[in-house]
Amino acid sequence: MRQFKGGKIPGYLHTSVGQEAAIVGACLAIGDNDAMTGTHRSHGHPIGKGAHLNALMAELMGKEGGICKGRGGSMHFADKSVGIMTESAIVGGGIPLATGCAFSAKVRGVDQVTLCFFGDGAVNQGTFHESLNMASLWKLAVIYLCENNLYAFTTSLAQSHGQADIAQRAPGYGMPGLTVDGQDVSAVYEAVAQAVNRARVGQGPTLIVAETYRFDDHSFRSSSRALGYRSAEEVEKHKRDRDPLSLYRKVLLEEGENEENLRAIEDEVTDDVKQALQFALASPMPRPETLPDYMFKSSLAG
Amino acid sequence: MRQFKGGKIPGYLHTSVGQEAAIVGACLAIGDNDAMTGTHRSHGHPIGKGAHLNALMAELMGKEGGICKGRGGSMHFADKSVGIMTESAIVGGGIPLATGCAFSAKVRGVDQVTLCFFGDGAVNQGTFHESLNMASLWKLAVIYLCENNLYAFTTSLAQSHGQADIAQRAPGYGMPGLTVDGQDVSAVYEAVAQAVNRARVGQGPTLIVAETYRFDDHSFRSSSRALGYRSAEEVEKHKRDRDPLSLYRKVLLEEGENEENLRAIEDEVTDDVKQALQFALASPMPRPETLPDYMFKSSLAG
Amino acid sequence: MQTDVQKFAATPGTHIEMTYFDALMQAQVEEMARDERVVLVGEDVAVYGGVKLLEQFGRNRIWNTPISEGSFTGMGIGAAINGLRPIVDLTVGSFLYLASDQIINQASKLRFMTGGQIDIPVVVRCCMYPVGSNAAQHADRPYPFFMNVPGLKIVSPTGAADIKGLMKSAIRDDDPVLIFEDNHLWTVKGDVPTDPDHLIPIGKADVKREGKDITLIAVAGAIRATMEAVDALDEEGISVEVIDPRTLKPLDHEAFKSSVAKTGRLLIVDNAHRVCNVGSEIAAVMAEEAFYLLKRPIVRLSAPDIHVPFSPALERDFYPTKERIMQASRQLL
Amino acid sequence: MQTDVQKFAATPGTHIEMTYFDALMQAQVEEMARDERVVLVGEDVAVYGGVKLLEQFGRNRIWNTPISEGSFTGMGIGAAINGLRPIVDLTVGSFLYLASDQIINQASKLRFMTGGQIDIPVVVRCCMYPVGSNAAQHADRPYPFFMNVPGLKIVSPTGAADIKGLMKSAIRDDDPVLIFEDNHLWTVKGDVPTDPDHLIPIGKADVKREGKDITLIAVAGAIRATMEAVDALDEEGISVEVIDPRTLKPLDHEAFKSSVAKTGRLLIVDNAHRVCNVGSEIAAVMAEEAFYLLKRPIVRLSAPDIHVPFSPALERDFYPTKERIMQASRQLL
Ligand SMILES: Cc1ncc(C[n+]2csc(CCOP(=O)(O)OP(=O)(O)O)c2C)c(N)n1
Ligand SMILES: Cc1ncc(C[n+]2csc(CCOP(=O)(O)OP(=O)(O)O)c2C)c(N)n1
Ligand SMILES: [Mg+2]
Ligand SMILES: [Mg+2]
Repeated sequence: MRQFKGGKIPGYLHTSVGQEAAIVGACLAIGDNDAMTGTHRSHGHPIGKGAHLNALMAELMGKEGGICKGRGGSMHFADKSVGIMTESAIVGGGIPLATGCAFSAKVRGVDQVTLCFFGDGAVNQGTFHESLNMASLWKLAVIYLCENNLYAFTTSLAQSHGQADIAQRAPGYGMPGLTVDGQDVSAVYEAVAQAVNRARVGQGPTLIVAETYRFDDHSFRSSSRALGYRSAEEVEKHKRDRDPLSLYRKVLLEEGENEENLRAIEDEVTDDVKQALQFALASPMPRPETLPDYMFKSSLAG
Repeated sequence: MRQFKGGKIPGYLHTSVGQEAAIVGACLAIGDNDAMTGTHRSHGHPIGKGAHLNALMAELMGKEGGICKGRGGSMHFADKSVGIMTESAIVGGGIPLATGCAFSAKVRGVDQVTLCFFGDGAVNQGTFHESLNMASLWKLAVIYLCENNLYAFTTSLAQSHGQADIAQRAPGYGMPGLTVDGQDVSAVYEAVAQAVNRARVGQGPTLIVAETYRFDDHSFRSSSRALGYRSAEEVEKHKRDRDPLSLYRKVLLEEGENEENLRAIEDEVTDDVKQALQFALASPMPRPETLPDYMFKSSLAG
Repeated sequence: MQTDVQKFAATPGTHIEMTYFDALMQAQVEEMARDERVVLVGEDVAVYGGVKLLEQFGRNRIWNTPISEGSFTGMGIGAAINGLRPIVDLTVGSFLYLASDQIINQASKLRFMTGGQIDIPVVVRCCMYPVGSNAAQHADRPYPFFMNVPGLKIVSPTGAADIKGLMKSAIRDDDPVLIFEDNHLWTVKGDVPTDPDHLIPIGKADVKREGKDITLIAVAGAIRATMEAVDALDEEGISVEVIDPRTLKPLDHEAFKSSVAKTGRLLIVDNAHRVCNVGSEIAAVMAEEAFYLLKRPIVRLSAPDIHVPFSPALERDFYPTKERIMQASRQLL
Repeated sequence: MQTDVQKFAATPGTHIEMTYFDALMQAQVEEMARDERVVLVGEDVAVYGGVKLLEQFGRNRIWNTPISEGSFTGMGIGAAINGLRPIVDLTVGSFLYLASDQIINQASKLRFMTGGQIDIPVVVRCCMYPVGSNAAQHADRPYPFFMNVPGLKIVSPTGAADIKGLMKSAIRDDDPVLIFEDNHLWTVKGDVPTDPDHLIPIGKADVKREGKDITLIAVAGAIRATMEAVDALDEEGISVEVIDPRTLKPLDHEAFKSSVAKTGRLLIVDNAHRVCNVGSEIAAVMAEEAFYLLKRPIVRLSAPDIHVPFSPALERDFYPTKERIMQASRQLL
């Protein structure tokens, strides 16, 4: 945040703070060879899937050492080496791509599951409908994971969905749809793990709706905070009672994990982030003459 | 048909033979001030809604006397004077337009229902999903009437729908969905009339799936007949047992209508068609210099 | 504090200074007040977008839509066919591709295809965000994309008075009009006529600066770097005539020709990607119809045929800069 | 009777006469046999489309899709990112608008936006049906629409050998390629090399007829009326050099310039609507880079800026005819 405000992070920044359990729980349930696609908000997701923090941070700053060489930026992480295929800043645009990843796995006869993240707002795009239908028809190994944080920008579910229980969209396509507590990392993990099992044995896709909440404003450039589409109390209540980090901390402590160990892990994470920040700040900007790089793989005649 | 084969009807021709009950039953349930939209196959539909046969026939032949002055042709009838707003040859493309008609009625506070025809294949387009959601959200007075003739071109429902009961798509949007025997004109009329009543009192849209069958080939230009996507027996069986015209004839006779009256009506229709044919054949072709006509309503500066 | 309604109310003088963005909003407010068939449709429009039109017009005129660009645009078109005059706000230029089927296959064609039975008075509005690290999925300038399509009118106002007058003309027009704003012009101020019937005709270019040595046609957002360059060139003694097409479809070729007749030299600056952009079309028409007036080759400046990068370092000189415009001008002499 | 598999098997000679459509099919068959990552995706492709590829390749390579152009195109793109080389068949040019978001915002951009981490070897195929009363919703020629987009390669073969060689190059290319066929060329016959590695490079134009008086660039389907006109002009003693760009993106401007250097006269015939079409781009580049070679204004012929009508009476002279091409050529002298 501080880097954004300090002008080190250009463009937009849609944080996924508050949604960590849904993200991490889901990512843990798939393997290294499995694929994932994300959205404009998928910042924690690549971390969950195992991407290198340094290169992610450098990408946020548009640096040469960025995971996408500074071409993609905040909304467009990808790390093919760990199966993060792509993220789409076009709402709903990544759903067909994820479906295609799974389609490819089926055609090639490869045991690979694709985990497709998207938001509650994306559910209303035609791509959701068209893709889920095809995935169900062909029993593709794809998990559609909807992070339902109750709002699309300023628009609530009640203002945008003819019927607000998103999981109920699934039966229309002939696939199971279920809702889980998205602030409970174990619950998300369990649900996704089961769906992954179904997918691996050829039973096709599952729609999973993780009920979660976005703690920050929509993005760190829009001024939607002032617009009053959700109350300060609502936000505070979620931060207080539904923070997935403290909830899971409590569970771990209850399960006998000791405070010291947790502290140590937290410190380690803080160190990693600090180090990533150093790396990113130290990384040079891409040289202007490299602009055309990466446009094409095959060279052109003439 | 004879005119098409004789070269008098250019382009495509997608007949709706076999689907008459679904069409007429639905059209009879709405009033003169209500609106309708159709598809590439909506030939009988304008007749059901009250359009003038002569001008329709002339349009099929691209004549100046055609209802669209020869600009639209077979797949693009419209007769605004009786509420036939438009037909779309882009599968699924008319669904948002129909939704917009109903949206306009709501905003303007006008008591007008829109009847939106489309096929089983169109259900898989994103426009279906997006439009039904908005219509349900805003309780628009629109009836989504799916003529389920079991095939989209050569593709059966089982080959294209993750789940083949189309009416089951409706609950996902929070709207009622029901299936009726599309070969029974009274059943269709009843179902649509009820939906129209719901719509008029502000209860919103309904999805109605009329189970029907296309007797002719997909179109009179494609050679799909030879492609064996459906068996000759299947077609014959439908023609024999499920012809909506003979089915309704039987009902009428059972209800005490006498054979003579029916003959008289049939003769009258035949005469009307013959007369329309005469009109169409006699109508001149549009003059080439009129080509730019109807592109714009507002004139351009400069 | 002034409410938005007060802020945008008509004022007694003949002109008032306001920003491009405020002028756009004022056009909408005035037209919505004038004609109750005008409604606004788009994502988050009831909450976001500068002026809270809701206050004045209520929920029946301002419709927050689900994220369904294809169909809410189609819905706007259907509503236009059936008696409304919707303004469909697609917010970001790059989202127009999601609605292109409805815009092209339906809106641009249906009047013709029904033999003139239906009218489609719909305005499709979007803003382009060329700079500021939006990255390629948010930075497109898709006007060239739609210029090949018959049946559409396309405007690209660059000043406060122009956007007010062109937006009003677009709303009053009985055919589909696409209006492309440039985000980096939003804060530019200008004198705007207060006359509620201040209309700028669709199809008329405007001479933004008179000059005699070179004709420079600056398309849409290119006007900013152009004016800076032209000021500097003036000091060098090079007199450049700057023409803003304002309407991209139909283009005002007569205005271009009159100027070329005077200067014999033509430079076109369009921030869109280079291939098949507005500059291509203008150059092609001039190479056919004004060939004998030209003393030099027609020069075009534009964004390269590369996607808009995220990194500020790569974005910096992506669009034609003041320096490149100056250099190209000097070489034309 | 020959099965399709036999019909399209490679033959011993070096050339074989076949139609444009058969050559296209042969390219697909050969490439699918060569590389098992090549799959075909589209509506009714397993049943319709000339050759029953199913026989040879089975259901795992030929996928009949639901009517969902936007997402099955996106699915093809996703599959390309993940190891396949799909051919997405959108059948009719006018349907490309439904898939334009996926083609533009995803396929054309993602390699760049991921810093080259992913490749997108997808071919998007469609056919254009300009004549025959298809009416405006089925008759578009949307290639100009995509030419403004960086990251796409676009080909428009007009002969049997060209379509075989370009389709094979498209399939083997590691980037997204759009291939536009012209329905009225399907039955045209030509000698096609039997070499299974017969490739035509993307980006290379072809001189279809040598000449010295006029350079005529015929875009895509315009080749038919062009060749008729050129034959007739030849009898009048006017020698026209005909160049077929074959690839629309990137255009082979060097080939155009060499010819203009010889003739000094340029006529461009493109059946697409007039504004911002391929002819605009070529004319603009020539007016900049070949200005001093030109002895006459650059003349363009194209479809008018009007939608394609249904009625045969209105359609007849809609596209540039032999007569109009002849007349324009004569006036260029
Ligand atoms: C096609 C498209 N339409 C609109 C936008 C603008 N936009 C960006 S994020 C967003 C809200 C998305 O809501 P949701 O899917 O719930 O995701 P969330 O932001 O809540 O994670 C919108 C409307 C966009 N980027 N793409
Ligand atoms: C967007 C689009 N995709 C494909 C086609 C080609 N097409 C025309 S009719 C048709 C089948 C439509 O099936 P359905 O909706 O069931 O209607 P039916 O023909 O059975 O009445 C197809 C694929 C088209 N016209 N538009
Ligand atoms: Mg959300
Ligand atoms: Mg059907």
